[in-house]
Amino acid sequence: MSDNNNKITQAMHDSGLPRRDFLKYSATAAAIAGAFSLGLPLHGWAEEATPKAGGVLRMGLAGGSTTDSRDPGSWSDTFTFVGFSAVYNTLSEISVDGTAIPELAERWESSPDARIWTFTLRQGVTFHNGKTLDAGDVVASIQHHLGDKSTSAAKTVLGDVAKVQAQGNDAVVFVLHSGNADFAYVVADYHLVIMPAKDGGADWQAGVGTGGYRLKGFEPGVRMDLERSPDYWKAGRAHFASAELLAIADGAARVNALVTGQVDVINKVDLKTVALLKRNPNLVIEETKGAQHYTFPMLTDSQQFQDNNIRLALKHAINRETLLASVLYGYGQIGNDHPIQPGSRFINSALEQRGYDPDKARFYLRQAGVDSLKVRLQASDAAYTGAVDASVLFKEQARQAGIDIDVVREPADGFFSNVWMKQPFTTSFWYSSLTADRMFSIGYAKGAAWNETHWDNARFNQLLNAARGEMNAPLRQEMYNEMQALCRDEGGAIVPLFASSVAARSKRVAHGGLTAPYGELDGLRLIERWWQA
Amino acid sequence: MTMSEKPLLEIRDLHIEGHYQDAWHPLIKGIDLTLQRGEVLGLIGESGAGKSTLGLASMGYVRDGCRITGGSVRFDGQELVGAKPEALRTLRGLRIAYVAQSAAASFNPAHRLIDQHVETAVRNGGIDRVRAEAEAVELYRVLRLPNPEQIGQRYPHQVSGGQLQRVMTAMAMACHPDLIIFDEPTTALDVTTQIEVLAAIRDAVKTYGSAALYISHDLAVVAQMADRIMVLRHGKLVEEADTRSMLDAPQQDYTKSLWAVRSFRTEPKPCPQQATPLLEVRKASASYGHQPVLQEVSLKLHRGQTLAVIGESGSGKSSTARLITGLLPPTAGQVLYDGEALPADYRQRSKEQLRRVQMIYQIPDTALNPRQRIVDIIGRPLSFYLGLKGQALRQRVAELLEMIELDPALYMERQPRELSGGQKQRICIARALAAEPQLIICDEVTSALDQLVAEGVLKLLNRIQQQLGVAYLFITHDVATVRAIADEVLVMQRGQVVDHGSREAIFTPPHRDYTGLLFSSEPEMDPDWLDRLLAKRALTSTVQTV
Amino acid sequence: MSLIKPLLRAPLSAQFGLLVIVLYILVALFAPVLAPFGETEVVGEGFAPWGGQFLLGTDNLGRDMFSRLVYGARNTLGIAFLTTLLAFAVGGFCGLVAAIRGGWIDQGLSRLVDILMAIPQLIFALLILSVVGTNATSLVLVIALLDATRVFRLSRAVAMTVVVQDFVEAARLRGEGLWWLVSREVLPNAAAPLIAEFGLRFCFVFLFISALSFLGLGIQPPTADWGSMVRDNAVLITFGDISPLLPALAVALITVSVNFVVDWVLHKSSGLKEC
Amino acid sequence: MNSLCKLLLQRLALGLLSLFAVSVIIFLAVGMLPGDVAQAMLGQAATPETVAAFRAQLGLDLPPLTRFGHWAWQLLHGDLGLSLANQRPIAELIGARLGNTFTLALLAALVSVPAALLLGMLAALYRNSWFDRLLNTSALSAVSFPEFFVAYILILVFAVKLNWLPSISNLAPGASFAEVLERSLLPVLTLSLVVIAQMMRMTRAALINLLASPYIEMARLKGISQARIIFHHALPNALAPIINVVALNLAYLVVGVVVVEVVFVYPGLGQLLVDSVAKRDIPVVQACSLIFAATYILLNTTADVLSIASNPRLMHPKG
Repeated sequence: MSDNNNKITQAMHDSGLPRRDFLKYSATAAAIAGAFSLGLPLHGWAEEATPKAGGVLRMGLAGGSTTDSRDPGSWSDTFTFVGFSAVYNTLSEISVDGTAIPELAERWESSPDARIWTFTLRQGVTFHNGKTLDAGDVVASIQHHLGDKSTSAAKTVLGDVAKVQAQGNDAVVFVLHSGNADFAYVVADYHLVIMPAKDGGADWQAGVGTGGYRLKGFEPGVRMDLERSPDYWKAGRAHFASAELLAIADGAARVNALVTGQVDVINKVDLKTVALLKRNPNLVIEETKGAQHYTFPMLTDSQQFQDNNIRLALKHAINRETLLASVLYGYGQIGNDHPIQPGSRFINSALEQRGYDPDKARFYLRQAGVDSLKVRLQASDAAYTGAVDASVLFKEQARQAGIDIDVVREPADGFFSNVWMKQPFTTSFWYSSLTADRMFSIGYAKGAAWNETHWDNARFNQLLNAARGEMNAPLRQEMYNEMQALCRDEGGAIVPLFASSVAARSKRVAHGGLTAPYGELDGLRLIERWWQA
Repeated sequence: MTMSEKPLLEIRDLHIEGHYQDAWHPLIKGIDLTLQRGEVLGLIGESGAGKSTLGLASMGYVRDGCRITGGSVRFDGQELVGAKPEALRTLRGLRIAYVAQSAAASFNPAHRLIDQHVETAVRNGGIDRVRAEAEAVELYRVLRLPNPEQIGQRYPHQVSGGQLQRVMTAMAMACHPDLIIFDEPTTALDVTTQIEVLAAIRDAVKTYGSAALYISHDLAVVAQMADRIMVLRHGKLVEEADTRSMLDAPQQDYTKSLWAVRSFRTEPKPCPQQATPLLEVRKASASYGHQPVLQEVSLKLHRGQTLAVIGESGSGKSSTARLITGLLPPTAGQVLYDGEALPADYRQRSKEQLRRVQMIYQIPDTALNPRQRIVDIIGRPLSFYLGLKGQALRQRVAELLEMIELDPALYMERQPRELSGGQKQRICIARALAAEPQLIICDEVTSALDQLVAEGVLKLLNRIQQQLGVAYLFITHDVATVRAIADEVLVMQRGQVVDHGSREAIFTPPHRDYTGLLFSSEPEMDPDWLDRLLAKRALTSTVQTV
Repeated sequence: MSLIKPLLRAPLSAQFGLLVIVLYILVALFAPVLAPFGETEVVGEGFAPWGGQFLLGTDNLGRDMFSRLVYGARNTLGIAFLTTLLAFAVGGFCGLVAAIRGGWIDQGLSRLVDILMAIPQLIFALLILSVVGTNATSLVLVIALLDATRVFRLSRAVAMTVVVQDFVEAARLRGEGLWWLVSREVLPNAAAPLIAEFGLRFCFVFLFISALSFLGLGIQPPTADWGSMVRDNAVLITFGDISPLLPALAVALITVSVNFVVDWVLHKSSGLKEC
Repeated sequence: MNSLCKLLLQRLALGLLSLFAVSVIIFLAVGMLPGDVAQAMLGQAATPETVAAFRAQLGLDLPPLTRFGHWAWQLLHGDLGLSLANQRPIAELIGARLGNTFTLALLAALVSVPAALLLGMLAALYRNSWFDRLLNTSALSAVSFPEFFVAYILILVFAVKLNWLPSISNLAPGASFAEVLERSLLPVLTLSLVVIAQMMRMTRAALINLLASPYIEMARLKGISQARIIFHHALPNALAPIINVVALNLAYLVVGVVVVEVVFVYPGLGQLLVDSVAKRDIPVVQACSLIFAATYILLNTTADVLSIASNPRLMHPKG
C-alpha cells in the first residue's frame, strides 16, 4: 500500500494517539548502568573495509511532513529523527549491542534507589556556533520538555523527573519522583537532544548542535541539507562530507528514486516490492526486526469481554503465521499476546508460544457458557496499513472456532479519537519501547492514559511498580517474566504480530552492521555511522 | 452580342448532390447556362430551387457536404470542375467575385473593412496596397457611400446593413472582375434601404461592364437588374427568356403561378364603429432597459376583423405584439380586452385570458417543439384549456387538421421535421385555433415562406376568419401582404404610429410622407420601375439616405 | 429500428467504443456469475502467478485478481455512474430552471456556482471528505455536488438556446407551469449535448475517483476498485510487472470508449446541420 | 472605451467578491474539520488543561465570527499568520513552494500551450485527414488515462529504462536553471500530456466551428489560401473560447497537480495543503486554499478581459 496513506494515517493517529516515543529498543542484557567506561565501542567486528571519508549520503525518507519543525518537542517521525540526530547529540547513546553508552555524558551514577541520577559531561565539546557545552545547556535542553506549558512529545518520557539541575559546570543532576533503573536509557531518547542555552531557554530555532553535521537547510516536508562539521568531537564517526534528506511520502516514488540512483537509502520499503528489489544486484534490503507491534485490543471492562474466557477464546482463534505471511510478507515475527518483542533483553523466553487452536477456542467459549460468539470488530487502516485486511483474515480464521466476527471498517480520520479505547473491539498498533517498563507503564498499567484495554490487574500493577526501582537485574527480569505471562493469559490485547521496518540501500554506501534490533536505519543514526563504499 | 463571341460562362448539364440525413440527394439536376460578357442574368426560384448552389458552382465552388457529380463549368474557356485549388484561387476574387446575402455575416468581424477589401487585390492581384486603398475609396464614392475616405477604417459592426451591402459590392469590384455573382444581395434589407442598394449595384455593374448572375426569389427585384431571366425549380430549369418577354408572357404553368401570387385580395369587411373593440391598446409605451421601443401606441381591433401593422425593422411592430401578449409590460398605457384591462404581465393573466389571445410566429421551425408529435402539439391546448382527453382529443385534433387542409391520418403522428415550411405554419395555425381564441396575433407569419406557400397560408387564414369570426392582428413588413388581407392598417415607424386607417383609405393616394415612401419602395413587376422611381425621387429630392 | 442504422454507419472508433461500453455493462451486471471467486474472498497464497487456478493470479492478500477486476467494474462503474447521474439530476435541473426562470433565481444560482467553481475541485473534495469521512455515500455526494456546478453551467447554456425559441414562448403564453416547461419543452431539446456531456462527465468522475483513491480518499478497501487497485500496485510498474496495469487499462479503455462515442455523437449532431 | 472600462471594473469587482465568498466558504469548511488542532499538536502530552491553554493560545476558543474577522483583517494587512504546527510564518512556509508550483505550471504552460495551439490549428487545417484522426485519437486517449498512470509510465521509460531523467524532482536550494529544468521535466511532461489534449481539441473545435461561418466562405470565394483562412480569418475570432480553455488549463496546472506532486515528490503547494488538512493546520489550509482560489479567479478574470479585448465589437464600439 502506498505510503501516502501512511502519511495521512500518521497524521490521523497523531490527533489522538500518543506519540509512543519510538523508543525502539530491545537488547538481551538488562544492563543497568552504574558507571560506564569511557570511550566508544569501535566497529571492530565489522567485516567491511575501513570507513572511507567523503561523499554525499542521499536519503529518500517516508515520515517527513510539511508541518515538521526544528523544535525537538515536535519531532514525530523518521525524517526529523534521522536528520536531527546527525545535528545533535544526547547524553547517552544506544550502542550496537543495545545498551546505553555515554555520548555527551562521560559517565553517570545513580543513588541506590535509582531516584537521583548524576550525569558528568564530556569536556571540550563545542556547538557549531563555537559555544562550549556546559551543564546549563543540558538543563535548558531538558527543561524545554518539562513544565505545565510544555507541548513536547517527550513530556511523558520525562514524567518521572521532579527536578533537573546543574552541579557545577560539568555535571547535571536529575531527581526523580520514584526510582527508575532505566533512566540512562530514558535520556537516550532522540527528543532529548542538547541545544545551546539562550535567554534562559534552549535555542532550538538556530538548529545548532554538537553533532557531526551542521544544519545547512531545512524545508519541512521537502528536504534537509547537512554538511560535515569539521571539528566533530567523536572519533571514527561522520564519514560523509554532506548528507541530503528528501521527504518522499509516496512508496513507489521512493523505490523509483532508489532504483534510478537518485538516492542511496530509502526506508519503509513497500513490502510487495521487497522480493523484486532483491533481484537488483546493486541494492541491499535492511530489515530491522521488532520495530512495532499490532494489537486487537478488547476492553476488559466491557460487558462482552469482561470474561477472560472470551478473551482467551479469541486469542486462540487467530492464525498468527498466516497473518505474518499475508499482511507482513514475512517481514516480522509472531506475537505472544504481550508487548515485549522477541529477541528483547526483557523477553520471557520460557513462555510458551500461543498458536492457532480452534478447538481450544471452543473450549474457552464453553467455559464462558456460550456455544458460539458474535462480536463486532471496528477496524481501520489508521492503525497500520493492512489492519482491515488483517481483520478480515482474522474473521475467516475465527469462523473455524464458531466465532462470528463482524468486521466494520471505520474511517481513518478520527479513528483514534472516536473509536479506539471507546469501542469494545478495535485495531491498534504500538511502536516498540526501549524498555519493558516504559511499554508496560504507558499501555498496561492501571489508569495509564493509553491503557487501551482498560485492564486493571492488581498483581501486574504491583509488579510494575516494584520492578521499576529494582536494581537487581535477575530479580527484575523475574518480575517482567511474570508480567508477560499475565498479559498473555489475562490481558485484554491480542498481540499477533511484531512488524519489522524494512529499508533498502544502494551498494554505493556501506555500514559496519546495523544497530539491530533498535530503530530503523541503524538506530536512526545512519548519517554519522555509514560511509561511502 | 453575336453568337460567335465566346461566352464568358458556360455551364453544361451540371449535376450537384448534397449530403444530409445520411444520404446523398440531388440539388442540381442537369442545368445548362450561358452568360455573355457584360450580360446580367437573373436566376429566380423558390427555396430549394438550387439557385445559390448554381451561383457558387459558377465559381467552381461547392459547400461542405455537397459535390459535383457531373457536367462542366467553363469560365472564359477554362474548365472549373475538377480544377486545382490553386487555379481556382487565381480566378476567385480577381476575375469572378461574389456578393453574399448577408453582408453583416460575410464580413469578418475581426478585421477592418478596408483590410478585407484589398486582401485579394494585394495578395493575389499583385497590386500595391496604397493603390488598392485609393481604388477602394473611389469605388465607395461610386457606390455613394457616405464618407468614402473613412468608412474603410471601420469594423463591420460599426456600419449599417445597407451600407455594408454596398461595401461588399465595392469589394467584389475591387479587382474589376469579369463576373460577379449576386446572391440575394438585398433580401435581408428593408424595402426603403433596398432601393439604394439596388441602384448602387446597377450603376456599378454598368460602370465597370461586368457580367453578373443576379440571384433572387423576388421577381420584381430581378426584373430591375437582369437582361435575361432563368426560372429554376427543384434544381431544374423551368423557363428562360429575356426579362420583358418573361414578365409579359410567361410560358410555363409554374411561372404563371409565381406571377399570379400578387393578385390575391380578401373581401373588405365593414368595421363596426359602435361596438366595444375586442382589443384596444391605449397610449402604451414600453422600453427595453433604457431604450424606448414604443411611444404612446394606440390601436383598436374589432371582432372578426384583420388589423395589419406594417413597418420596417425597428419600427416597434413586434414589440406591439409582445406588449399585447404580456411579454413586454408597458411603462405607460394599457391593454384592454373586450373592454376590460388585461394584466400587464402574462404571468398575472388567468388561463382564460391567455386562451383568448393566441399567437402565430414568423419562423414555424422554431415555433414547434421538434421533439413533439403533431397530435401532442395541437392536443396540448385542447387538454390544457378545454380538458379534452383520449378519443375526444384525437377527434378534435383530426378536425383541426382537416380545417388546415392536412390529412389527419397522415400527419397526426408525425414530427415537425417531417413537414415542409408551409405545413409547419399550418400546424401553428391549428395549434392557435385549438385554444378557440377570439384573437390571433400573426407575427410576420408569411415572411419565412416562399411566395406560393405564403399565399396558401393567407388564403387559409382568410377562410378560417370567415368560418369562425376570429380577429387577426397581422404584423408584417410586406406591403403586398397588407394589401391582400387587411381590413384596417396601422403604419409604424420608430416605435410610433405614423398612419392608420382602413385599407382603402391607406392605399388611396395621397399618402402621408412615410407611408408614401414605404409604398413606393415596394418593387413592381416592371423593368422600368426603378428608373422611374429614382427619377421621380431625384426630382422631389426626397431620397432618404440610408 | 432506426437505432441500428446509424450504428452500422458509425466510424470504427465509435463502434469499438460502444462494444466496450456494452461489454463493461454486462460484466458489471453479471459480476457474481462471471467472477470465479468472491470479491473479498481470500482464495490462495498472495501473488500467485497467472494461469492455472487463478486466471490473472492473486493479489497481495491472496484474492483472485480476475474476480476483483470483474467486481471492480461493478463498484467503480456503479459509483461513477451514480455520481454522474446525481450530478446531472441536481446540476441539470438547476441549470434548466435557471435558464427558464431567469431573474434572481438565475443570478443567484449562477453566482453561487461561480464561487463554488473558484475553489479547486480536488482541494474542495479533500476538505469535504475530511469533514464527512470517506465512504461510498459521501464520496458520491461530494463529487456529485462538485460536478453539478459544471453540469449546471452547461445545461444552463444549452437551455438558454432552447428557451429563446418561439415554441417555449408559446408554452409560456399558454400558461404552462415550470414542470411542463422543463420536462416537455426544454429538456427533450437539450438532451443531445447533455447526453454527450454525461459521457464526458462520467469519464471525468471516473478519473477523479481514481485520483482520490490514489491520494487515499477514494473508494476504500476491501471493496474492489480499479483506482485503488492501480494505486496499491503502482510501484510494481517500476519492475515491469504488468498486473497493476490491468485495472489502469480497464480505466483507460472505458474512458477512451466513452470519449469515442461522445465524439461521434457530438460530430453527428453537429454534422446534421451542415447541408 | 468607457463601456469597456466599466466592464473591466465590473469583472474585477466580481472577482474580488468571489474571492471573499470563497474565503468564507473555506473558513467554514475548515472549521468543520473533525479533530482538534490542539489535540493533534499536543498528542501525548495533552492533559485537558494544556489543551485548553493551547486552544486559548491559538485563539480557538473565540467565536468563529471573531476568528474570521481577525483572520481577514490580518490578511488585508498582508499577514497570513503563523502555522499552528511549527509556528513558522505562513508566508515563509508558502513562499518557496508557491515559487515551485508556479515554476512547474509555467514550464508546463510553455510546453503545452504553444504545442496545443499549433496542433489544434494543424488539425483544423487538415481536418478529417489521417493526421487529424491520429491526433484526435491520441488526444482522446491522453485525456482518458489517469494522471498517475501517465506519470509512472514516463518514469518507467525515461527514468528506469533509459535513465535519462530523474524520477523525483529533487529541487535543491540554489540549483541552476538547467538543473531545475532537468529535474522538473518529467512532471512537466506528465502535466503537458494531460492538458495539451483538451486545449488542442478546443482549439480545433473552435476553429472548425468558425469554418462554417459565412465570412470564411466569403474568404474562400475571395481566393484566400487555406492557411491564411485558418490563421488570419478564423483564429482571431476563435480567440475567446481558446483563451478560456487555456485559462482553465493554466488554473488546473496551478491547483490540480497534487497527484503529480505526490508521484514526483515535487515540493509544491498542493502537497503542503494536503498535509495541512491532515494535520488540521487551519491557517495554512486557509492560506493555500485562498491562493488557489485567487489564482483561479485571477486567471478566469484575465481570460474574460482578454476575450473582451479580442472582440472588436467591444473594443471598437459603434459610437
